[in-house]
Amino acid sequence: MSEFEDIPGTYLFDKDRCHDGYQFNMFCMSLVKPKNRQAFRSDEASYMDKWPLTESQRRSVLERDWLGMIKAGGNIYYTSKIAATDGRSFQFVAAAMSGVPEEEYRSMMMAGGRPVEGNRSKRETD
Amino acid sequence: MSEFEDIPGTYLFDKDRCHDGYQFNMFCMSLVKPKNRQAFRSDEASYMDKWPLTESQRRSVLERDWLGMIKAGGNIYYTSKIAATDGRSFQFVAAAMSGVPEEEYRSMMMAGGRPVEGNRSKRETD
Amino acid sequence: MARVVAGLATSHVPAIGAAMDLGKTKESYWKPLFDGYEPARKWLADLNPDVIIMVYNDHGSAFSLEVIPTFAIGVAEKFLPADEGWGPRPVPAVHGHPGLAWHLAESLILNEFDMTIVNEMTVDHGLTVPLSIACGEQKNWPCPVIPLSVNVVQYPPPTGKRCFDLGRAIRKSVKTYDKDLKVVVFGTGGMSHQLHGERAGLINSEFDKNFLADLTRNPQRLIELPHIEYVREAGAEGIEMVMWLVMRGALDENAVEIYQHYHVPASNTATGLMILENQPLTV
Amino acid sequence: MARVVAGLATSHVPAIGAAMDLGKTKESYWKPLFDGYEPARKWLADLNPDVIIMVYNDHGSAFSLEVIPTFAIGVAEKFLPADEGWGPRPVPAVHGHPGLAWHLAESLILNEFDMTIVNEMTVDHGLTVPLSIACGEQKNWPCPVIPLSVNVVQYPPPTGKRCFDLGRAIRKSVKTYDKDLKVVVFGTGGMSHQLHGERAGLINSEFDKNFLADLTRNPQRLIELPHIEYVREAGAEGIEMVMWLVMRGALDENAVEIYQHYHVPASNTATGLMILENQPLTV
Ligand SMILES: [Fe+3]
Ligand SMILES: [Fe+3]
Repeated sequence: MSEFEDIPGTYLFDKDRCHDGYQFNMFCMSLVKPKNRQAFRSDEASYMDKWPLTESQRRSVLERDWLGMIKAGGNIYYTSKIAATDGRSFQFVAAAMSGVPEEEYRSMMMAGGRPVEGNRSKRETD
Repeated sequence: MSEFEDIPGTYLFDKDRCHDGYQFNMFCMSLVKPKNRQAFRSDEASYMDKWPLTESQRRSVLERDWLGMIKAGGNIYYTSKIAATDGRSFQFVAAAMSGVPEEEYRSMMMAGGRPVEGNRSKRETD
Repeated sequence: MARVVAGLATSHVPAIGAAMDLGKTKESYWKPLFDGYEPARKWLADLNPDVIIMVYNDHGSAFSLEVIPTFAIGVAEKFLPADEGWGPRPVPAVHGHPGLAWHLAESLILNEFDMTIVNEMTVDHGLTVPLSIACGEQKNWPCPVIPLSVNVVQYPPPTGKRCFDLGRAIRKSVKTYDKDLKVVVFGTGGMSHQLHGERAGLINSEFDKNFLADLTRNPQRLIELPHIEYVREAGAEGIEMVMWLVMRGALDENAVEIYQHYHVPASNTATGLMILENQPLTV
Repeated sequence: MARVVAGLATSHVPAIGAAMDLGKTKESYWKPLFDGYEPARKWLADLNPDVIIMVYNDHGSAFSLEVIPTFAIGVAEKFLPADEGWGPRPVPAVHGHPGLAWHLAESLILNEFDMTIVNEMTVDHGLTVPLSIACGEQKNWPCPVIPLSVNVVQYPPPTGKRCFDLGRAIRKSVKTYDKDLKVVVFGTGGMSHQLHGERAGLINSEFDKNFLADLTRNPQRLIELPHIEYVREAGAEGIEMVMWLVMRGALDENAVEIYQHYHVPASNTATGLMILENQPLTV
């Protein structure tokens, strides 16, 4: 798997992330039901108690640390259910993960997106 | 599929049976939960109302017509959940389907089972 | 006899569906993209297919991580749009084609594809956005749709070669269905994009344009592309493009390109659309 | 380096589990069957494997008709016995081996087997009865077990050839796992039986004995057996025997037969058990 780990800023959802993030992603998935979104909104911390989450998983959600969610085993298609519950777009989340204001991220996308040059290998970015 | 239909006394669980029997088998499957078995036992007809079953499916259950269940699209591994709810064994159901008393069926099995000779093709049994 | 007559590959970005659902398609951000869809919509309406086989991926909607099928085929009468957290898209229910779908399931399994058969599921933007792109706003979708979902969320997805071979097997299976049906195969997802991590927003137009260029006449190069190439060059979520190869495999070797459209960006994603048609049989 | 050292094929009749759970194994009906299991139990205890890969089928317990995977592999830490309508069997929870299971899932998919990956499921008599047969009554199962479920309930099951090839791919995949593990592959189900219809109770001992005779030295004949032959000759539910071919494929061509046992009846079914061992490498 090391060849994938050489890609900067990328967290391949592989067997280890699936294993570590299973319960976390199942919690995220639960938010596809309106009544669960409502329950989550009214008391996030106790709603999350229904799943055996790690401290870093809980913290990342409570703080809306979108990158932290990924690092804690979240998969973007599951954590996006939290964004949806917040009424946020994929673009909002992507900007947050890449660490720039949404307007700046949007301008980068309008200008053709993040270039692949310099972003292929950690050897380039180090 | 005609080659399978040539086998006597056999209802291959193929695409047509799955299509026609889907809701029926899903009803049967629900009986793997103790509280559903209890609800079914206390009022079979109204319990079954939760699924859009055909009349022949409903009737076969209410009458414990085990062969009728199969003909109506039931799969033996699903209809066996009804047998389990009744405290009946696979052997009880098999005897009923083959139309003989359980004791006679059991003796046939002890004597080596139903022979394949004469049971390979409808041409043999006609 | 049923036959695959054409293929359409397209991105399935959720924001494209949202732009239609919210009436934003004439806004300057969206207009160039949607203008490019007009010829495809006209083409599909003129072709008037009897069935669409939609090769797409589910994004944690019908399937969770509990059960992750590599290839799943929907054999139901009807599939409702999924609630992905924003509420279901306000688009029509999708009607399936149980007859052809079961025929495909059966013959694919007997031909050594280890399909998961699905009798009940919802369909998310991966399936409904391509329909919106190709059919426009509709009270009812113009024909039945067979959902064929490919896992590209959990690593590893099937290889490009396996996807192409699945397309080949679909082509063969359709031919043995005994009703006279015009079938169009959709391949969806991509093009280059990455939705997660510090590298989110990655776009590689050169990769995409080479992909579009080779899909029709040089698919062999794409069939051999390893997963790492997609992830590194086209972004982690760009791996979805393996699903375009199912569409390509379902068409004849000498299929011809009818239309192509490429636009950056839609939200985080480079979008592409391509139409291929089989050549009429020479008599 | 992990390696497949042996294989065990056995019927998985629910009544065999019930006979053990209800303490009936010394009764005259059951004694001849269970006497035949003693040598297998001793063999397995002596071999003391590190992991069992259990090729079995689910009978409408973990999977319903909603989602029907052809091949599903369980990657969880733990699998609880299913309630099949009679309440769960009073046997220990099954502990998985996520490390090897994920390695298998990954390499099988990359080798063009379209696996369904399962993170959470119960296991029914198809898995627990073979463990009871091979391990006897236990407070804890002697080693981790990887469930590998094959669809044989919904027609069509995978072909015998596909099952054998899956076994081959498992063998190869196990060899590339970087921990030193002794692996035993179980193939389960069969032998001849039919549970439904007026033909219920069908037994074909000649078919079964030929199957047992050819499994070790002439698997090619069995690989080529079409589904119709199983259904007609061995009963509709006798098709489960394709799972024995996964086990056979996972062993070397020159594997040797260590033990064989055949008994009629257990409830509606002809039961068989066979043990194969790979030859030690000659130095
Ligand atoms: Fe997608
Ligand atoms: Fe079985």
